[in-house]
Amino acid sequence: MSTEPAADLLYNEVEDELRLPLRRALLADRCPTGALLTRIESDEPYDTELWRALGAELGVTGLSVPEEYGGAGAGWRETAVVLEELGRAVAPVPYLGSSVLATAALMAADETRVLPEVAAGRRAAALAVPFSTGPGLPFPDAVRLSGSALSGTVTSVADATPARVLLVPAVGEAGPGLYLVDLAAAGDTVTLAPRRSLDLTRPLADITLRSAPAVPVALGDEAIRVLDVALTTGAALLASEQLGVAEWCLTTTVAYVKERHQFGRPVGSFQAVKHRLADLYGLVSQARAVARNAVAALDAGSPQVALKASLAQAFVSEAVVETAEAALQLHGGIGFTWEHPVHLYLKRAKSDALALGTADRHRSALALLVDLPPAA
Amino acid sequence: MSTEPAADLLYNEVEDELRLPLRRALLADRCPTGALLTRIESDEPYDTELWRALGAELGVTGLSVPEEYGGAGAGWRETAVVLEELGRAVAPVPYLGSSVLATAALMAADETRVLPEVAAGRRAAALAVPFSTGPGLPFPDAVRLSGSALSGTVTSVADATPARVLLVPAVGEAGPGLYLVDLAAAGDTVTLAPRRSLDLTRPLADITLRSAPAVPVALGDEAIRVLDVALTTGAALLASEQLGVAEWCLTTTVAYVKERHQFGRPVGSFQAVKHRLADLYGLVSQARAVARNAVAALDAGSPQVALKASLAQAFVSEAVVETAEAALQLHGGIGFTWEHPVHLYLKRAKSDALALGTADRHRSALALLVDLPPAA
Amino acid sequence: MASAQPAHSARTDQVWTADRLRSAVHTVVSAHDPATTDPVEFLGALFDAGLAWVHFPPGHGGLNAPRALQSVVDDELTAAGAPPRAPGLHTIGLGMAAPVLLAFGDEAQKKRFLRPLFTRQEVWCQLFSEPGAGSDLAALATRAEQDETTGDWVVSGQKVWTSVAHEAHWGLLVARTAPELPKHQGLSYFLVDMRAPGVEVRPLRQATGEAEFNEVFLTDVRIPDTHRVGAVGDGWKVASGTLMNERVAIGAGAMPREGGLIGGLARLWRERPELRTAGLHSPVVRAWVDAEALRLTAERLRQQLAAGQPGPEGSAAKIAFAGLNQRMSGLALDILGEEGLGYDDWTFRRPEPDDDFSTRSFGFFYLRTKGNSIEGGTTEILRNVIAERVLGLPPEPRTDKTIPWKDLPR
Amino acid sequence: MASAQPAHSARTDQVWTADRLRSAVHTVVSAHDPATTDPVEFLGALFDAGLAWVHFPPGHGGLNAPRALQSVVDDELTAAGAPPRAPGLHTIGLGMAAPVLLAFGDEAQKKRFLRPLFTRQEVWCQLFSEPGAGSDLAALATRAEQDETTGDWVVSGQKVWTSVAHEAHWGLLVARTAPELPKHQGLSYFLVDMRAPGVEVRPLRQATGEAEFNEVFLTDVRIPDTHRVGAVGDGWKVASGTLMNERVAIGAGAMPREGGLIGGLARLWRERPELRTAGLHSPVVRAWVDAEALRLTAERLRQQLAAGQPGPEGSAAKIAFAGLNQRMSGLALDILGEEGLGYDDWTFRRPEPDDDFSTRSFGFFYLRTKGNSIEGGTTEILRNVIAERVLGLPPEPRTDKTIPWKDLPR
Repeated sequence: MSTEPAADLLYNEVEDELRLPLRRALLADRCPTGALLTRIESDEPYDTELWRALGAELGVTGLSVPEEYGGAGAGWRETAVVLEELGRAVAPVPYLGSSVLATAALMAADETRVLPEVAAGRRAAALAVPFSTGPGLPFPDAVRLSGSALSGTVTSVADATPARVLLVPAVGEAGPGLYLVDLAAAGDTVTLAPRRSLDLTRPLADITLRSAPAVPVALGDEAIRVLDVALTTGAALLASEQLGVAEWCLTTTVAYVKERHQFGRPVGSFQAVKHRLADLYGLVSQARAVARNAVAALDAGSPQVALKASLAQAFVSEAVVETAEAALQLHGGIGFTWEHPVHLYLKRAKSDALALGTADRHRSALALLVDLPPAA
Repeated sequence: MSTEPAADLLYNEVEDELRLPLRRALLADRCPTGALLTRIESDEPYDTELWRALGAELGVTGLSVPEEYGGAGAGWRETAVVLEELGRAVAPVPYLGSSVLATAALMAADETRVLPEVAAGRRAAALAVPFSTGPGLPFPDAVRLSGSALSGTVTSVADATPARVLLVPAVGEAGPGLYLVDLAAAGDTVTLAPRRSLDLTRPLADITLRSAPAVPVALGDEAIRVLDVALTTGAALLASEQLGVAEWCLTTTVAYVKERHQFGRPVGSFQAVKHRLADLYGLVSQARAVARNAVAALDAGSPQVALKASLAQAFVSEAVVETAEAALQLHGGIGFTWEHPVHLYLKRAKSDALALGTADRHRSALALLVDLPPAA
Repeated sequence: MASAQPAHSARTDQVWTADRLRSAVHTVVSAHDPATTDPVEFLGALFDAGLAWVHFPPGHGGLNAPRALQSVVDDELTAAGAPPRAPGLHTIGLGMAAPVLLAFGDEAQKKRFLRPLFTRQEVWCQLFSEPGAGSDLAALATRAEQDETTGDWVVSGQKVWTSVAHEAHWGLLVARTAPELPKHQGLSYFLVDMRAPGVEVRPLRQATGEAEFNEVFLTDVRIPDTHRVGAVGDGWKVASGTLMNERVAIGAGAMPREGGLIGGLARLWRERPELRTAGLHSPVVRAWVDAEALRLTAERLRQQLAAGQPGPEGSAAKIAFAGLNQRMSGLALDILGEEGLGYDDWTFRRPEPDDDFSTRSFGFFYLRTKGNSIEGGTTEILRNVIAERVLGLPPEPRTDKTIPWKDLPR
Repeated sequence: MASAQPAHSARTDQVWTADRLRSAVHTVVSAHDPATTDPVEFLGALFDAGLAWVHFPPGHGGLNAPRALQSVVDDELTAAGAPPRAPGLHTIGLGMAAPVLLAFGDEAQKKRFLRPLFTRQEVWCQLFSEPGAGSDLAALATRAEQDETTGDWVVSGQKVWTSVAHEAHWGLLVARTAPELPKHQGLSYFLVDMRAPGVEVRPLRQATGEAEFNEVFLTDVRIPDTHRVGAVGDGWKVASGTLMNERVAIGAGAMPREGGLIGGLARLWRERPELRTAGLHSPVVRAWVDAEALRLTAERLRQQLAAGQPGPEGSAAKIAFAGLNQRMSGLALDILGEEGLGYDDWTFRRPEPDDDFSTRSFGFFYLRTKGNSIEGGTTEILRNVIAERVLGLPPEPRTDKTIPWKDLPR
């Protein structure tokens, strides 16, 4: 069990500079929680205006993509900062689906035909796997290739509704492959059925393909590798979104218990409340270290990416759910109402914990990577 | 998963009447903790005077044994009350080894030759298995039968030092058997080597037999059954001893935090301390219900004894360790010293959690009994 | 279950024995066949025979008999085919309004309210909690001012977490009549007509999407002084009596093994082997162990109550149940994985009384059980209660009990 | 690591750069070959060259150079083959006495104490905690009364949890000089000769069987007024400065993966496959995950310190480390089963400084780690610290800060 030289776990100046305009100009102004509560039950749950701004105004939809392919030529560290801020706002934009999962797949496959459009945020892309799919599972066979057309149904795909391009894992006679489906060209051979999702700020949909025209992006073992890279990248980066969720929960709860009075005292002066928040503070600082560690490994192309991504998911998923659950409890009655946004964060926290592999599955994966085998 | 009619989980009048003289006259007077600290490092860690009194004065060493065999003709419910009180005092007497484990084996085997002496407490008996052995394991083969003599070493036997009679599981050419070894007759064919044990109030010893003369008590499948009955009975009743340990920890800690002042207030007025003790109170009340449930099943000869014994060990072992650990913490510095008895209770709590099967092993056994199988 | 000792009524020499009560039940049942009689009429007959609450006074649904004999009546009624006394909509009426009226109401109030309450003709709700007064109920701000000319009370304020307010005829209301006194001393207790002008009931939507509870807005609602219960300023004393009755009502019935959420979790594990993982097995078995331990604890509590030795374990059991329910529903979502990402119904609606709770998704339970550690006393408050009332630990230093309510920091 | 900015000494115009310091080290090392020079002589030469603590004043082991440049000296010394600065017996001297003397000592005290402290000729211990003053250190009762004729202080009381007291020449003592003042105001700080009449050191046996610490009984111990540090009544201010230095010392070094108890637990799991069970796998992996998360948190804290942005995560990490160590050692016993019932050594003895901790049993660690959540600030106190100083949550109402110490309830 060798330790790599310690990665830089801090935020660098570029990352700090990225964070402020995002938090101030975009999320606080354009995505207040009142509007969010209205939006999620409307016909258009995604915030297309915010998504446009992330691409056109701030240029953060393709941070990890080289400049020659229309990206910012930055890296995953910067992407992670955006995810922290989007998590902090439970912003309903397809960033994780398009700028992380689909982009990671396109880059791993050197698929540059649609990459510039995706990187610029002009066309959102989605990786057509159930959102619960983590790395290390058998290659999905829900979609079959016949000729150059795909048929089958993929359930519970995240960020599929706003997507114009799908990346679909499918199995044909020649084995597994990853295929590009242009929805403009596919017409009614592809249909999307929204699902009611626990996380109201990240809609899911079932995608059905009926002889949908598709072009191959990666085939055979390469398709397996590309899908694994995309899911591992997603798992590593999801931890940063989760961190943002936890930070909102902690910060908001601390502020609330300072204001809320019962028994003639701020609720936050009661030792039981203070101690619980102190423990959550510890949990969130640990989650931050673990999330930064995973992102640094991605960015550096470390051979320990899988280990560190699983470590991050194993730790952060439970830490964030615990934080969100405590946030609701410490808000008391108001936290249990629909009008207070804390339930949106709880739902995001729990859904994120199921996304891209549960903590349980990541622990199992990690155990093998660090030579702690199960009982025979 | 049928539920039996609810057993009587309360203490009846006979049990209440048994408890008071035990607690007052014997344990408080004869077994104060100062004396205990001296005794455990002396040459005679067992309190032979107390043991004699339990037998001759109070007649509680054979509560579960029918009167015709020299017992009190009461039952396991009453035995459990004695165990609670002995646990509350971490009294160094071989009650669990002799009056529970060995007595259960003798009764299950209808072995009445030594039973009256054992029931009266005149001769202590020990079941020669490692104290960690729980029900459901393969029959022990550490000792081999050759002719009518036993050879082999059994490690970590509890309450062996004061025993005059051993019940030894052994394997011969004809298969498993349970054998009686009279130590007076065995002479130097049996040697006992004390082990340093974590629980200072319950010494362990390794028993080595070198062609020790033995008489069979049960053979073949009957030996397997008898051993299983003894270990299941032990596991069910151990929960009552553990309950006594937890009750001492809770009561003593509550009293301490009422007296101990820091910051001009009783430590017990701080909410963090109060809430932790409130949770421990809940845990101890649950432990009591579960322990009584196991004892009631034993007493009634319920077919669910194995289930209820494993339930008790799965729950109580962890609850009691948690209570003892919290007791040490809530005593602060003084709790970490040798002079304060709380460490004796922590050591008993943790050792009892390992004894007669860990909570983990009992959960596995229970899972099969209640049809919650592991993943394939 | 029946007491062997004779009981004397306060009014006469009459001695109520189990046998005499059985015969009284028999008389009612003979005259009003429960199978064919209109429920209101049947319940009215029971009330008039003094069998509603045998320990209540004659004329008010009782016979001044020992309370313990009520179970004889109930068993006999069940045997005779009377419908079970499931309170449903009438939980507050039967569990809180009736005992309060018995203990604190005047003759006229008992006469007016007890019979229609028992016959289920009038539904009751409870107007206690407020946005600013949750755990600290005594800090409530709803104001009642007396109109000196009519003697009426004019009430304004907002109440929350009110079950069945939209169906209720009457509300049990605590309001502040003297803001210049310390908070516990300035409260009074009223019966408010929920159909009176100025009472507005709005559904209160929860994290689950639906609205089990209501907000009630009171704007210059007039309450006649005859609907005040207890003396002016005695509101806290009356309300505390009511809350105690609420606590006693918790956890009274025996539960079968695998009752409650553990049943659903165990079924999920048994019926969906493809979802099982090695790592989730131990948490499932632990949940089973903890659920069974709690079930046995509740059973032991029930046995103590039956033996006349009520134990204080109830609050501890409620804390543990809340935590366990939250843990089990979260674990079920972990087991479900992809299916756990979905939800069954976000519709903003009031649940129907006969909604089949068992058909809801684990996602619903995951959210709904978050309320278990808030409603009916938060886990934090119950821990205080156990620490102080059961373990005798000292209270924290407090100042809010002595300074005028209007001067409290908030 | 070296700062590029020039630093000016307070006394002269001299500018200390990394290069000049390296050359100063080189001068010492050339004159005193670390391989052959007696350590006391070598350390004395370092002290006299101002390289003990470069930010201390000239003549007292320093050069008035920027503190950040100390690492240049240390790196250079390591490169030159000087032994590492492992404090061992001198932890209190180097970590607490030196900074206190620098900040609060007078010239004579610095002159007398700093050099033998640095050369390891004199061992120091800390006499703060008392049986009645653990978490509430400011409540301590050890009394110091001034002899009006000589000016000496006469000290009586009992101190506990004192490491190396039996080896120490000097003790850092806080004692009460004014019982009639509120507790923080009536304390003074002294340097006590541990070999003086009236000082009795007894080993304090722990739950593990051995005695890492001592009790120190002080009976009419005379301390000259010249050994008072800071003004009379400033004891709390001086002690707080010392405690802060103790906190900074925690968690400074980088740890390799599987450093600490997790290494032993992981080895146990790997090397003893016959002990593995399905149910214990997940707890072992969780422990690995939590240990790695804590290691990364400590590493991130170290990076923040190095970048000049010290973070407040240290207290939270200490809480988590204590809990994790307790959990891991208990888990190891569960894995060991029968072997976990045993223990390695109950002998009442003082551990030797070179005892190999790693050979101790998991039973020893199970007991020893119980102290982790008590020593160096209990977990409860550290949670208060995080809540109030990091999260800015309001303190609890307190009265003990304002009333005279002698009137405090105890």
